[in-house]
Amino acid sequence: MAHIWRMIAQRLGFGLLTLFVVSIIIFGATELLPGDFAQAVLGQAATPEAVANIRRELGLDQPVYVRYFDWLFGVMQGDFGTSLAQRGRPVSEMIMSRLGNTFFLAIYAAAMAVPLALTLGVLVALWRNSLFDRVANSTALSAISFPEFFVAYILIFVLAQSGYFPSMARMPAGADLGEKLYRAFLPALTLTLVVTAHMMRMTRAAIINLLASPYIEMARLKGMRPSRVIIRHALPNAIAPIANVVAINLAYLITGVVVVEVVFVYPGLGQLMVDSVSRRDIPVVQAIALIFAAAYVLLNLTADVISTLSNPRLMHRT
Amino acid sequence: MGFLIFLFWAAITLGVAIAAAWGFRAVAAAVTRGEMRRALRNAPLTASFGMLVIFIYLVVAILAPLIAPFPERTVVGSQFIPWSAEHWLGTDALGRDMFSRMIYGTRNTVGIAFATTALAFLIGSVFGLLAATVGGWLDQGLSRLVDVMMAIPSLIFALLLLTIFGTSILTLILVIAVIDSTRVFRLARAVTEGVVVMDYIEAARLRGEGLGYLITREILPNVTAPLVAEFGLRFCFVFLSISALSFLGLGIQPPTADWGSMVRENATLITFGDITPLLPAGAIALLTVAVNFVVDWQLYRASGLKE
Amino acid sequence: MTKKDVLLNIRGLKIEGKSGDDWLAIVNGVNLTLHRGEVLGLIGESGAGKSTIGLAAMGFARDGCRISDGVIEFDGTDLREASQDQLRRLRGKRIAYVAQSAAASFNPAHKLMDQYCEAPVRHGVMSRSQAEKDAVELYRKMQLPDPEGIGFRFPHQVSGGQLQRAMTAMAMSCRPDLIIFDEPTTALDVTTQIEVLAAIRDIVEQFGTAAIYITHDLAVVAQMADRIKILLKGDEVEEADTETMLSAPKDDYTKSLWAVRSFQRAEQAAPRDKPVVSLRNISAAYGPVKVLDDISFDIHPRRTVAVVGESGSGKSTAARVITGLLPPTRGEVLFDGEALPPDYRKRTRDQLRHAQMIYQMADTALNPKLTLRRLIGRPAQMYLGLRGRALTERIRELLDLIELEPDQYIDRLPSELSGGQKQRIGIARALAAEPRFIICDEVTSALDQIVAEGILRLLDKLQSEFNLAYMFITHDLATVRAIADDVVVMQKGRVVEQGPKPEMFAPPHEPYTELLLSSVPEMDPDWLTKLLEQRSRKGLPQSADQ
Amino acid sequence: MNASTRNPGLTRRGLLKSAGAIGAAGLILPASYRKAMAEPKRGGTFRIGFGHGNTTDSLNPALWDQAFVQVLGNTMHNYLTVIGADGQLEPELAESWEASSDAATWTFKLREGVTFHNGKDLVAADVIASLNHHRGEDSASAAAPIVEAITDIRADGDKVVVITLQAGDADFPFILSDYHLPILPAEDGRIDYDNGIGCGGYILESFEPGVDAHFTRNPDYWKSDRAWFDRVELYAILDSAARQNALITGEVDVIDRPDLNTIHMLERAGVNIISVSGTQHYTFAMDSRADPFSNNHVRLALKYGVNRQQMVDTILSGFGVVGNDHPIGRSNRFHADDLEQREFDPDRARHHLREAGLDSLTVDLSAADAAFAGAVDAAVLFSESAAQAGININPVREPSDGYWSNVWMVKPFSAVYWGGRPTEDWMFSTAFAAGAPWNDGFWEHERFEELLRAARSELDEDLRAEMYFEMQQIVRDEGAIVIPMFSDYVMATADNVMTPDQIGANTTLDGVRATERWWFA
Repeated sequence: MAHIWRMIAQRLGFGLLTLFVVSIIIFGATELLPGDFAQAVLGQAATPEAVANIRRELGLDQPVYVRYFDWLFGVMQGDFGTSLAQRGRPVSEMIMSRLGNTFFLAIYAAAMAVPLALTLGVLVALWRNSLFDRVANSTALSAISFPEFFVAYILIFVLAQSGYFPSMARMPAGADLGEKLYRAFLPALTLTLVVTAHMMRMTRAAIINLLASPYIEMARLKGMRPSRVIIRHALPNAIAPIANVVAINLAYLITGVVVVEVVFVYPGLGQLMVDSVSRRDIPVVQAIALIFAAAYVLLNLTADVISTLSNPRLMHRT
Repeated sequence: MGFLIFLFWAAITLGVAIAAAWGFRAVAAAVTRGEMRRALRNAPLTASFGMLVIFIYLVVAILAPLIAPFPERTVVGSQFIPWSAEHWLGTDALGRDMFSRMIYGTRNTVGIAFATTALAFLIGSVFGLLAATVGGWLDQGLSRLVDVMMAIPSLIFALLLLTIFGTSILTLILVIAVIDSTRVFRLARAVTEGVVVMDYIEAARLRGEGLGYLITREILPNVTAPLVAEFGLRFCFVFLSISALSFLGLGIQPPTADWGSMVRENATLITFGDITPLLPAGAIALLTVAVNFVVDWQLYRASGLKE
Repeated sequence: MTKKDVLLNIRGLKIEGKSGDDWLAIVNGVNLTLHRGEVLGLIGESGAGKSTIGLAAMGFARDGCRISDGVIEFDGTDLREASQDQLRRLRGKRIAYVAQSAAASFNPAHKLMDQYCEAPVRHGVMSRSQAEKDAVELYRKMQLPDPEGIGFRFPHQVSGGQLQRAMTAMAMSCRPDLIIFDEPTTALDVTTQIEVLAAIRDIVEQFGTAAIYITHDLAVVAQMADRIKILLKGDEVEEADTETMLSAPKDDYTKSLWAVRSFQRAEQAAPRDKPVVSLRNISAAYGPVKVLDDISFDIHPRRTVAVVGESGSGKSTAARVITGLLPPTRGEVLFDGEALPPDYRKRTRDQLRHAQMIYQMADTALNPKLTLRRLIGRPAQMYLGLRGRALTERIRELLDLIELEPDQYIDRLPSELSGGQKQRIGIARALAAEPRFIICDEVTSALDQIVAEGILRLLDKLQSEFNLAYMFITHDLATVRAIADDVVVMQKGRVVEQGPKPEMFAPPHEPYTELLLSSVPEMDPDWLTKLLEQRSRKGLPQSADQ
Repeated sequence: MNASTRNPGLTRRGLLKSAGAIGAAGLILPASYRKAMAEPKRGGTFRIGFGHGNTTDSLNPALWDQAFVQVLGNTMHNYLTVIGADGQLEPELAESWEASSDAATWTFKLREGVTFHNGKDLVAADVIASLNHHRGEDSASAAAPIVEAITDIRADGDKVVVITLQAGDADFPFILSDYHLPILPAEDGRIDYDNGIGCGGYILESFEPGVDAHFTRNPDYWKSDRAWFDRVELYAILDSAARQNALITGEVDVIDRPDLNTIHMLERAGVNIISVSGTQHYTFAMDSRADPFSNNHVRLALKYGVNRQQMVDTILSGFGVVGNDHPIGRSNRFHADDLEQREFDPDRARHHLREAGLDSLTVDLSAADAAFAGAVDAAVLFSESAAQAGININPVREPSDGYWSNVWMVKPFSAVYWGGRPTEDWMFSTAFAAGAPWNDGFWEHERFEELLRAARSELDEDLRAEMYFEMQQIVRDEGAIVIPMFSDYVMATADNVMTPDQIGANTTLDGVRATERWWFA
């Protein structure tokens, strides 16, 4: 076990470094964007005086590095600053409810997509080259090639206009879990359709990759059923690649769903990020970028830990 | 009843597709010779179907101005004319001929997607090969850099970069290619790592071969197959990126017709049950499936894998 | 024997394999009869179809293969007619299989015990707890160390020889009527092989199980089989009981198989020149793991030094130190009396050129995407500056030297060659550099005996023609006998004994050398029995594996 | 394309029932044509879906920009004055006002008995603090330019406010109806906008920027014939398809800015379309300082090269009227009705090109959907029609993001949106007066300046009408702005939403007062 802890510690260290570099990149990129918060928020109504006054008020007239280090210093003390737009409102508070929403949707979608993808992946591997396999494969490829907003619109047309599910996934305050699940069903289903295909194909590939192994032949020669051969003998050895692709897709569910959020009017982090970028609200952009990067780092780390745990050769060293 | 009608049409479509694929294979095998002919004659129907689709797309893309009944950008009628003899697929929101735009869209979309994917593969493979072959600090540095880039959600990264550099087609290609190249880098590096441990690479190193020769002559030929397979999938992700970006207002500039943006422009119609946006989306899906059919077949041939 | 005793009856078996887009015959009409309790040896070189037949005896064809004709009757059931369900009920329960590489054939994700119990529990032969008890029993019978505990280890925690025994125990778990042994000891070191052979023979005898024993090693099969059947490219050559087959083979092919071991290189004069390569007190390590400990030996022009040892002895590491892939922690490598830079990247082109290497696995040593022209031509082009016509001429010359028809082969890819031909290309590539010294790393161990013989002869011829010095790394003492001038015996990173071959093969030996020498199977069917008796009398260790 | 006719699934919850009667007829007709409804009544939760809303929205009136926050402001706050549905200025918190003879000093008398949501009485100090929020050297307000003319504000007792201007302005009370200028309670001479206290018809319950805002009815509201709903909910639904679906599926009662491209389908889905034409116009601004736009013949060539009717038909789907290259809408008091309408005329465009000494012309036209919905398409149409006159317009799609700071008034030829202003003077001074911050043509005209100043302090309506007529003509013929179309404010409502006979045309959603003026059937 000790080497796992060592690996985790080391990866977390790299993760922190990654976050640091991400923060520099995002800060720099936001800085390079034409215009700044003052211009963006005033829009068509901007006058040089008003812009200058807003800049002075928010300290945007300070040099870049001063602002970056101010921010960094704050973050190291756990203070993500306040939003430029909502003065007096800490970024952490602004993000918290949306973070919850984002995680809720990601977990919801993952709870549908992961079992579905793994089951389908195992089934198509079991019945490889059958009609089922080909149909599933072609469907998956087609599904992958449809833009998500388009999938979303089709679902709205089919499931929302007929009155089965709401087309808007707004979350009334104090809604219970059942209602939340009901209201967020369409966005979750959209995301499920988007990520399932990828995971299914990878699961199939990972399993089929192993089918040529001598131990699979051995299992078959021991008279095991094809289903048992796949599930008991191939699957445990395919966990590492599967965990990897699942991690990538989970990261996507957390960080990449802005389009679905917009279509279903779901108040998640993606929309907040895009809005904040367009308004140059740097503290918010930075905080969300860090959350996204951290999600990515942690999920990948989790996948690697699972891979290690699933591999006796790494777990039980002689 | 509706379901039966659907089944009926699905069956007819499938039948036509199979027949076309079969016919194409026969014709293709007849006009080629040698090794290629043998390969073509024995290609599975899925692959010949894929090749047929790609062939048609290529012809359409190259001959677009000859095939399209109307110009790409000109307003030729009032808006939303229904399907008719004159305007086969009707007109769009501005009154441009939908069918002609679909045809020009082939050229633009396939061209842009191909250029982007090719560039992404160029960048990703070169660095991936270098990292895995040279190893050491270069590998560490590049891998960490890619980690950082991948930790930034790609859509948001693209959004930032496109806003900074503008949304011309060239920057669009560059930005998507750079972001996509991180994924290619990972794959190329992983595959190369499998190759560099082979004895023949050791032999080449011991012979005193330089890095350039090692990579181009010894390693590259052995990593192309998995890279090509990834190419098929990446290719369709480019369409997705473009249409997601046009959703956020940063896609390909109108009036250039491209399928990704055309889906976006007409997407609202689907919520009224109008199938117009299915046309560009279907065109993308068909190409994706076709490309992957061919890639699967090539992989199968290259690896001799018997699944 | 009466008809009733026939367990397996194969008639006119034809099997085809898919090659590209065509079906090619792998087995063309083989007949085979096996009685209860009988052990049949199937012998042949690679491509003879012996494994395919072994699997067909279970009604199984690998993906890409199909049984196209014939009858496979197992205990009255025609396996070709049987449904998948019926076949499944037979496999593992009544017909079991022991694969060549136990390390690869045990599922790395599950403990040995789980894998042992799978067949008996799934086939409803016994309960899990019974099966576990039974496993311990069989492990003990197979003389596995710690029979109570070994089942709770993962495959990677158990050594190769032990795994092979555990696999035999697993095959035995349902007490099948028939076991197919597919080269069960080929991947093992000689000293380990003895132990496994003994265990398999005992248990098969004990349970009266019928077996098909597939191998390419005549001496091994002589120990195991009651009858031997010889195959060549999917055809039967001949079949007889073991004694007869050994003493009076009828067919020419069989005779040629028997004759292989006769190659013996002419005695060389004692070295007069200074050594080309000298290892001086070399120690080396992979990270913290020390793999070479203070080894020294010389290699003279025109002479072959055989470095002998089992896996893990450090013999390949010595080669890596010489080539500069692994800089030693101590000591130095001298070339013509001058110290070579320890890292190959620091060596001059000439230094690299004069020390060439031929690898064990031609498959991984030849870039599969390059034609022979490029493979062989590159060193000539690089070191000797040959271009165009001259280069082509040189390549043709080299192909002639390795006895491949230039016109026919020059533009082929390695995948279009046989194993022996590939190894010849490896030799040609080394020769193309016009070196003075070649390291041959187990160059014949992946090859069939007749082919290996050809390679040895070729190497011998080239040595005298070009005044080459060879370092010959091998675990096979027969090869040593055939080609070496000097022998270096290595064990666990140290040189145990070294000297000229005649001295080394004559007693007295170091104990380890003795163990190695005595472990090489001999054609005598009673050799194993005698050896075991002898060893238990002397109280010698039975293998180096435990 | 006709697939939608095969879809009975679109109708839902009986929306079609009355839509047959009203929706079809009411499509383009102003609401005033609709049958008189029953008397207004209380009750219900009124939900509006907006095509705007950003997570950086705030309660600070100084930074309000789009419809979401405008409605937010008008729902929770009151203003000194308000523009009525008929376009006339009405008193709100200011009960009455009078001007000095030079129209430079204005005295406002505040209404009695108005309390803020926290129970505090409305006094002059609140008005002063609320206006001062936008004034001064360090003002960060988007409304700073419109209150720039105020030199002094002082209280005359608790209920009277006296405002002094730099120069006379006959339309000054109109300015006080601007959505940036709500009256908030003052504390030590400053307003605290973050606490969400106002004196409007509804009390703010929650506000999640870029997502939604919830209100309950203000039980102590001083207007008894307004604010009929029990609750009001505003939602930001940026995606137009999502917005339309929210209305179709009954998630909201009203949507702003339905997608005009598909409005015919929305209409079929059983929804009422409300469309009012007002002051909103879409323009293409030319930098008159820069070549080739410095030559008026070039500007005229471009003005003749745009097919206005086609733009109205395609870009606005007919929901609008053609513009005449001046910014005064038909609902304005002094609109020059007799001014000849400029038509698409390639020959005259060519003629002006020749006059400018050019054979052909190639210019880049910057556009983004941030300028206005369909701006990029409009640029494409412009380029199509201008091509017939030998003018080569290159539509350049700019990023929406940062359009106003990086493209508008930076690139020499760009698409622009103008919400319009309720008065001619306000409009002209904002966008055409020499040196005005938003004079996006960088245009100067001596005679125009003269007229602008004269008309501003002129109290004689006829004289003013004459002067504004001439100014419209000058702008039309010499101005640096192509104004091809005036766009209607278009909304879609569920059929239980009732509106007064006449609804405001000065901006969207009944002058952003829908929450106050509308009710449920």
